[in-house]
Amino acid sequence: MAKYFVIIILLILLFLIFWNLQKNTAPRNRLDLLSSRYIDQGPREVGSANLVTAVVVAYRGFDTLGEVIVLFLAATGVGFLMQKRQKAYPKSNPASEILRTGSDVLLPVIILTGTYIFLHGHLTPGGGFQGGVVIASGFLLQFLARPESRIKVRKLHFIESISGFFYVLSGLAGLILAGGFLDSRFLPLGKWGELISAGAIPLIYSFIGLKVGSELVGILNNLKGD
Amino acid sequence: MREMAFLGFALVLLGFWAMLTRKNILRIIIGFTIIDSGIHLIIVNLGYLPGRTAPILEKGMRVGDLSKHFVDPIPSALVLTAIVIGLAVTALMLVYAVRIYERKRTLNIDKYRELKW
Amino acid sequence: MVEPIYLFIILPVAAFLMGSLHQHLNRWQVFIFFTVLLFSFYLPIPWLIHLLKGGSTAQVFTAGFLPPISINLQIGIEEAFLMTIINLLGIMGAFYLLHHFRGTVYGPILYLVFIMGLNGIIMTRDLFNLFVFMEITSISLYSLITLSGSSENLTAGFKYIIASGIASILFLIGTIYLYYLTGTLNIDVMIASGYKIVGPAGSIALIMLLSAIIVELKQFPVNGWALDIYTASDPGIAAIIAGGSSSAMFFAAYKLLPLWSPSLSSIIAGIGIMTYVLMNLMGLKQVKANRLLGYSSIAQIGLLVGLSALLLHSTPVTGLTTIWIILGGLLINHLLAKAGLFWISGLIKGESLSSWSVLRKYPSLLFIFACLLMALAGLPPFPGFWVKWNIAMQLAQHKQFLWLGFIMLGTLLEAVYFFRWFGLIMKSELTTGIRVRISSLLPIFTGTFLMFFISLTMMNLLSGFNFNMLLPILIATLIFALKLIPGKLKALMTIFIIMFYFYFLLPELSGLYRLFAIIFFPLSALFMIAAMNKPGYRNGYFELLILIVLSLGNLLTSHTSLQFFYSWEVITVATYLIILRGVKRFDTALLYLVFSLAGALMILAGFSYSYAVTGSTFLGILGSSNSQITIYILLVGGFLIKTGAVGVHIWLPGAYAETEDDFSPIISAILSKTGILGLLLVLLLMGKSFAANTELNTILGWIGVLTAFLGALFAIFQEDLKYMLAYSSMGQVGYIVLALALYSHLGWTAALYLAFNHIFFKGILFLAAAGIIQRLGTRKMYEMGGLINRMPLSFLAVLISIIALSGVPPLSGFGSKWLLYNALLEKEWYLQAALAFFASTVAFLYCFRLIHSIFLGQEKTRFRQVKEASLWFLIPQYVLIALIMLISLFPNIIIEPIAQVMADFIPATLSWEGNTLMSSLGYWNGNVIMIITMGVFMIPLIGLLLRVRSMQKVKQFNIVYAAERPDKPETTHVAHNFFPHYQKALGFLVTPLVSKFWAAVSEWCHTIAGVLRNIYTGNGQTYALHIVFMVVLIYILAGV
Amino acid sequence: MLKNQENQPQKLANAGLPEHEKYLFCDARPRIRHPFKGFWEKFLNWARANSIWMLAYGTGCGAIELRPLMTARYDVFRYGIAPRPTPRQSSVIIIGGYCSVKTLKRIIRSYEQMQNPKFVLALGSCTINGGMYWDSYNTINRIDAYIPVDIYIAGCMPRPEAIIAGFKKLKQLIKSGKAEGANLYAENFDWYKANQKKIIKDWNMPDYNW
Amino acid sequence: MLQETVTIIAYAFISLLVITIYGLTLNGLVMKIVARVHGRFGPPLWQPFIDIIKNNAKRTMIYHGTMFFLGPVFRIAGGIGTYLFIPAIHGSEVFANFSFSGDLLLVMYFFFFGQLGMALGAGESGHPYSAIAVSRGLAQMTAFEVPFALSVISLAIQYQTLSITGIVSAQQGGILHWTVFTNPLATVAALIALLGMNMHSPFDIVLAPQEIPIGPPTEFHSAYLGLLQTNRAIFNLAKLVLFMNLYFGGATNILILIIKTFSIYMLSVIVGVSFPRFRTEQSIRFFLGIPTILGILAVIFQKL
Repeated sequence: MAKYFVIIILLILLFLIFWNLQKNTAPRNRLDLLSSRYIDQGPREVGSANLVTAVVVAYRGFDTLGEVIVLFLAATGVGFLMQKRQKAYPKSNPASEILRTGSDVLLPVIILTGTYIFLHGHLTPGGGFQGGVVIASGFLLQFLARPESRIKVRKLHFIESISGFFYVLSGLAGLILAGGFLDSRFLPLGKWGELISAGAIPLIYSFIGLKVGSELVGILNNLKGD
Repeated sequence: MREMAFLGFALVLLGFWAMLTRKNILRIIIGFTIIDSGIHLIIVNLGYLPGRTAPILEKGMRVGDLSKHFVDPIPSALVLTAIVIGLAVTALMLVYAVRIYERKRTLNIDKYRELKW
Repeated sequence: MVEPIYLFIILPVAAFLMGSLHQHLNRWQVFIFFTVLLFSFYLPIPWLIHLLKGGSTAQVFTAGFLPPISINLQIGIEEAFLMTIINLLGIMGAFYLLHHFRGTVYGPILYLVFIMGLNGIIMTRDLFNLFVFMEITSISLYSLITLSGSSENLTAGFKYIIASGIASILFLIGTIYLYYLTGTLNIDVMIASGYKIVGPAGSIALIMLLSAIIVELKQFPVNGWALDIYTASDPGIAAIIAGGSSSAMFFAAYKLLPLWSPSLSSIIAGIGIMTYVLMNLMGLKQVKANRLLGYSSIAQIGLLVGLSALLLHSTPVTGLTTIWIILGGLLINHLLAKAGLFWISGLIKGESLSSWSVLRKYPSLLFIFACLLMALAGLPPFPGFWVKWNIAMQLAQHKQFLWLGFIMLGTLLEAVYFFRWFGLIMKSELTTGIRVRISSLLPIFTGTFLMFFISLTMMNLLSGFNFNMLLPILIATLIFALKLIPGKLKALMTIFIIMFYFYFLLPELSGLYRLFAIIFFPLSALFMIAAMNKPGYRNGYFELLILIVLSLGNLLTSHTSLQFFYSWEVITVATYLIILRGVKRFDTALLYLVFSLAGALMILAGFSYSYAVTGSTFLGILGSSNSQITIYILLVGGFLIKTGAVGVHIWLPGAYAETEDDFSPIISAILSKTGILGLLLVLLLMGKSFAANTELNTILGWIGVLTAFLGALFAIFQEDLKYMLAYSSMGQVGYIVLALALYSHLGWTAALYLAFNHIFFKGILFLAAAGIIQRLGTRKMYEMGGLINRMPLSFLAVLISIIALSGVPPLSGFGSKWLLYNALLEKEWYLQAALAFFASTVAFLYCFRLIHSIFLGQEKTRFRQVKEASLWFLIPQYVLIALIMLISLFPNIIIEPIAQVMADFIPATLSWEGNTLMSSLGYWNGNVIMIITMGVFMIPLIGLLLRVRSMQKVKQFNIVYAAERPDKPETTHVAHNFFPHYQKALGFLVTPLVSKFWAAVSEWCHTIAGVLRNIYTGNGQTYALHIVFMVVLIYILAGV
Repeated sequence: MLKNQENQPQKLANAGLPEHEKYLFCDARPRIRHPFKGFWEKFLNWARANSIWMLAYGTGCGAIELRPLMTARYDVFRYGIAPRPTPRQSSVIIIGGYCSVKTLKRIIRSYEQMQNPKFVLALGSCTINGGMYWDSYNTINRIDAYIPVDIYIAGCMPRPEAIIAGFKKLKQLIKSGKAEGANLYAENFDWYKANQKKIIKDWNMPDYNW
Repeated sequence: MLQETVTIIAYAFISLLVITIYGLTLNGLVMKIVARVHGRFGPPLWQPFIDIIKNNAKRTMIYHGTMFFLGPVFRIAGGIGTYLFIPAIHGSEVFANFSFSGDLLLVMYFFFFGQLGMALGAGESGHPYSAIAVSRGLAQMTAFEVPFALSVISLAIQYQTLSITGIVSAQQGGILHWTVFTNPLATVAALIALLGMNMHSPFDIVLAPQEIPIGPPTEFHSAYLGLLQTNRAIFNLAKLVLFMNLYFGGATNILILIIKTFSIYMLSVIVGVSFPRFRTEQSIRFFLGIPTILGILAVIFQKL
């Protein structure tokens, strides 16, 4: 009981700290210089309609590289950890007919949606990560519906590493052809609002989407445990 | 909307409560994800300015005056990264849970104390 | 020069490709792995060279925009340096782990990404990007930790994830609020707009950020998980965590230093240094090797953090280069040494400290191990030493004496558990359990070699290259390399080398130093003749002797306090090792080392204080007028420990007695004089107006005379021959201290005369003891007896030396007593004189006991066949006897030069009339006394000799025994508990209060450590709670 | 009067001692020490007579008479007679009355440890013929079969006056050079030893106690 | 030079001879006095001489070894040496002895010379009592040297010299110049120490004939004992002469010397006949108690 008491006290204190933190931040009425600049210059410089994407892929592209690597690490780590498993779980019961049929029907739609999301990352909300996750969710559905189904792991890995490779390569292209590493402007910016615009952003987001999708599928596959 | 931050903090504290008091590591992992959600909420909230819209240009918007209409895009960008990282960590935690359960046949964190002092 | 950005291209690409193509790559995989690592190692080197040549710090921009719009990287001299060593560590670690990586592709991938993450942490200048890279390293570690797949691995890793997860949460909160306040994520811009980080919000944001970094730096108390990680993970991984990850995280903290407000800065300093002290304290209780290394790692990082906060923030930075050498040196020292130790631990099968005793079978590994320990303990000739020195100097200069004290305490504690461990390894049962692989050995050796190299560089940078300082180590190493030379030849070589060095050294020295050179060189060479006696190779013994003696020479030639301190520490370490070689149990050697190091730290503190006051390390000036008392106390205290003054003497008997028999004369006769040299130098260099008049001299004098008295009193109750001699040494050195404290011409003459005399007779006594023990195989005096018939030459030697010791005329001992009492009375130290006189009469008791128990009385049956001691023991003894006789007959040949030397410093009060020595009070003609004594001795002797024809030589049992016959020699020989009445009357004075006190100190340290480490319950939730607690605590401390 | 001992073996066998203890004891034979001739010997004998140190060893009941001898009433110190605690320094041993076998052993040892010239004063009837204990299994009836006695003082017990008279007689003997018991003992050593060993069964000491 | 040396040596012999005869007579006298206290006549005055002759007249001797043989030699060398380093009669050339070669410190340390040698000889005899007695003797010695040393230090402060001749000359010119009057505390402390040095009851723990038959000399006899007895006379007197010089104004002729030394000795004798024996630890405690405090007071008073 004493332990709970201590925890409660500490959490109350922590909350007071948070309270203090939030209470003492003055509300913002206008954007700071940096974000204003992103908003004001972003469309022109990067050509992306979605300014968040502009920040994510272009201005803070290096972060995104890290992000991709983190996901890659998670996938590798899961593989690494699951590789050493001692034994598999007993097989679960087969899923219901409804689920199986439903997933069969939905899977293409989901993949299509995912692809749409990462292809239109520079125009609409969404992007490579979101798209990749949507794709992976389709496979999750498939795993639930058909626990016994096998994924072609080597192909998955191939997609993953090739897309990762090309992502970095496009970053290198930015370094060589444009202003710096991960500069998306080595392709023409085009007219904003169109699908083929915003330099290499759609391309990069596609690679990311593929990579994220395949990685998450890999993780799910590993967690499924066979 | 600023009060949303307190919701975020409340989530953080809720997550902490789960993390500090629940013995089942799956619940601890859930606590962790709750904290993560809270943090994401806080981050996004800090980028929000009242009466403004998401920083996505639509046809008809005047370039040059956008900074008065849009919320801050940077927190949104950051939160994306944070979510991905949180996801990665959660995935690993879950794998750990699986492996630990295999080894120890228990999910009680109190039983994982072969290393101490 | 390759753009650093390529690191972030090549490494991920390699990782991505290896992930899917490994089936196609096969053997190329390893090749790619190492090529990429080599590339990462190569990349910063040209930068480092460029920057060292004065090139300017380079920025790397990404995304084609300038910062703060985009993320930028920076490679300055710090980054290039750290990347070089971390990537080098990466290669070595990879090489070490190669074995583990066989059969898995995930391992190398994770490893590559981990190394990339470290480089990212170092180079990035964006706060959020820093977070991303921190997560990259953490996540890759989460997986790498489970390399060996044990359940401990997993639970430890889970705790790590919890702690690190909370840390990232705190980091995110801090980051986002800082962004909110400053409108930027670029660290440089953020620092520049630091004025915006105000109010409670700013402070709390900083606190959050700081807390996250403290967790990642594994500082107390939020480091329970880290200990588990070090314990559980594969040593190869632990090595890169301790070396790489911690260093990179430290650099991250270093980058953010300018952000903190002064109050936060002092909190960081406090946390860092407390971590250093407390971790080292808790290390005392540790019995698992890897966990101990973990404690030490955390402690070292704590020191780094604390020092960086102290030196770079809270006080204005003055000499950046020196601070750089401190931080860089500490970092690299820690990195290489700790990685090396973890790597070695991977070779050992057991996990307890004592299971490392298997290293004894691999001398080269043992050697490396010792080197690494010494490096961590800050002993020469490793980088740690130079760092320790400069820490002291810098902190003193910044007037951070409290912190300096804490750091010294931590250093001492660290040395305690490290060298206790080393002793355990050397002395515990030999275990079998080691797996030696070339791939594992290579990084270990490379690392150690590198450390030597770096130490050399640091020496060059800090004190200028001094060949003399290196010479002892070089020669010792050279001899060590000649492994197969027989011991006797080595002894001969040693003597030659020492005399050769003396020959070259002597012209450089003058006056006082020349006298000490005579003590240190020819006399120790003389004692070394005894070493010819032992068979076998005796690896290590002669090398260490050379190291000691040659360093003694360097002590005399040093011009700066750094040189002095360097040689001092070399002597301490070498003596420790040589003692450890000889003793049966390691605690005696440990006690020696701990006290010596404590003394050395006091000396260091004294020197640093002097440096703080005068700004110079030149030995000629020790402090200016307003600081002398502190310096005097520190230095004198330090040197007193070396002399074994009462209160800090408990190391002495064991060290003198338990060590090898032919080393005992050297340590007790020669090495005890180093403390005397130190005291003399302090008194000389403190400035006459102060040192001659300070009341502290009186205290010093009392300490000296009490040491003399209690040493003698302890000696009389010893049953063990060598312990008795050891305590006797303690007492005799006490007289010397007393004489030095007089600060008068007569006193100092007496001191040096006493010193010489002490060397002569104590040398004889220990050598004779060595000879006896060699023949008898026991050290208990009551087991001996009646040896006069078996060992007449040894008897004669002991007889003459105890006469010289006790000060009975006509031998040289009386001269020393005469000089001492005259000096004492001249100075009006009357009560001290009386106590000294009492002490000198007490000395009779043990003198008689010594000679009676061993040589007189009843001969024991089992020792009837023993032979005279070995000739190699007798030769030096008789040379010394000749010297005693010479100075007894002609005291002037030694007193005159001493008095002349001393007259350079203090006006002489001693004069001669012919052979008569005159002081202001009395007079003494040693020559005539000798002749008269001989005369009055010869007359009755001749008378008695006339009767010799009527005499019957009888045997040992032909004694009157109350009309009975004795039963056994053992029961007839009165030797055990020889002074029971003295025990009854004055025994209360020898209650081992001091030992009890120090034992209690040790006990308390262990108890506190035991209680403190209870916070590491092993439960991940508790560790999480610690973090929350720390956040709250920092919040309260920071006073927002 | 005194015979030469040339044909006797120089070393004693010490047969009573176990082998491993033999080295602990001197095995030399006692030798005859010839007195000086003429005035010098007379002078020395005068000194010996006037400084008689008796071994303070009460071998029997007669020792009771020695206390009054030394105290104020009889005060033998007057005659240069003084007690001495160690046989090495004493010149006379007083056999104080009846002598048991056990005591005889100690007497022999003490006697042998005294330095030449040494004298024996036998006190009381028991030392002459066993006295009232003549038929005891354990009493020596005739002491001079074991050590050479200089003076017998008869009586049971002899009074201190008798003892003083005995001392006076001893002095006369010494002065006249007739008290050569030590040489007698050395001369007839084998005979004495044989007698001693005959009666002392547990002979566990060297043949001559130096 | 040669003539001077010969003269000095001849003078030393004369001085020694006189002092030996006086010493032995003094011993006889003391025996006589003790006997009188007991109500006896006691031995004749010359008894010590006869004893020495008799001991030397013993025809046989044994020896245990070299040190046993040398022990008495050391002892008497110590006694003679001690005496010869003390100027016996102030102003007399014959009795100045070899006092030019050293000061009071020399004498104090030369005390130990004979004791050490004797202890060694006794040790080699292998007799347990000898060893026990030596252990007692050394232990007691350390104790009584403390008040004596303090007293000497007090004198050194008082007279600012350690030369015995100097101390004696400073006391000339009237009875009130004697140390005993100018520095009574030091004198008392030293005289109590003297009781210990002389080893009369209650401090005769070394010889203790009833416990450990006469201690160190248990095995010594014949000529050895002769030497020891001679030494006893000389050494005893050396101490007395030293005390006379230090505390009682010294002597200007042989008669004063005899009177003063006799009187000082009487102190020991009277105390000796009046008290039973201490145990060793009692003796040690005694000397480290009141006498030491007196000595310290003497030093402090002189320093003030």
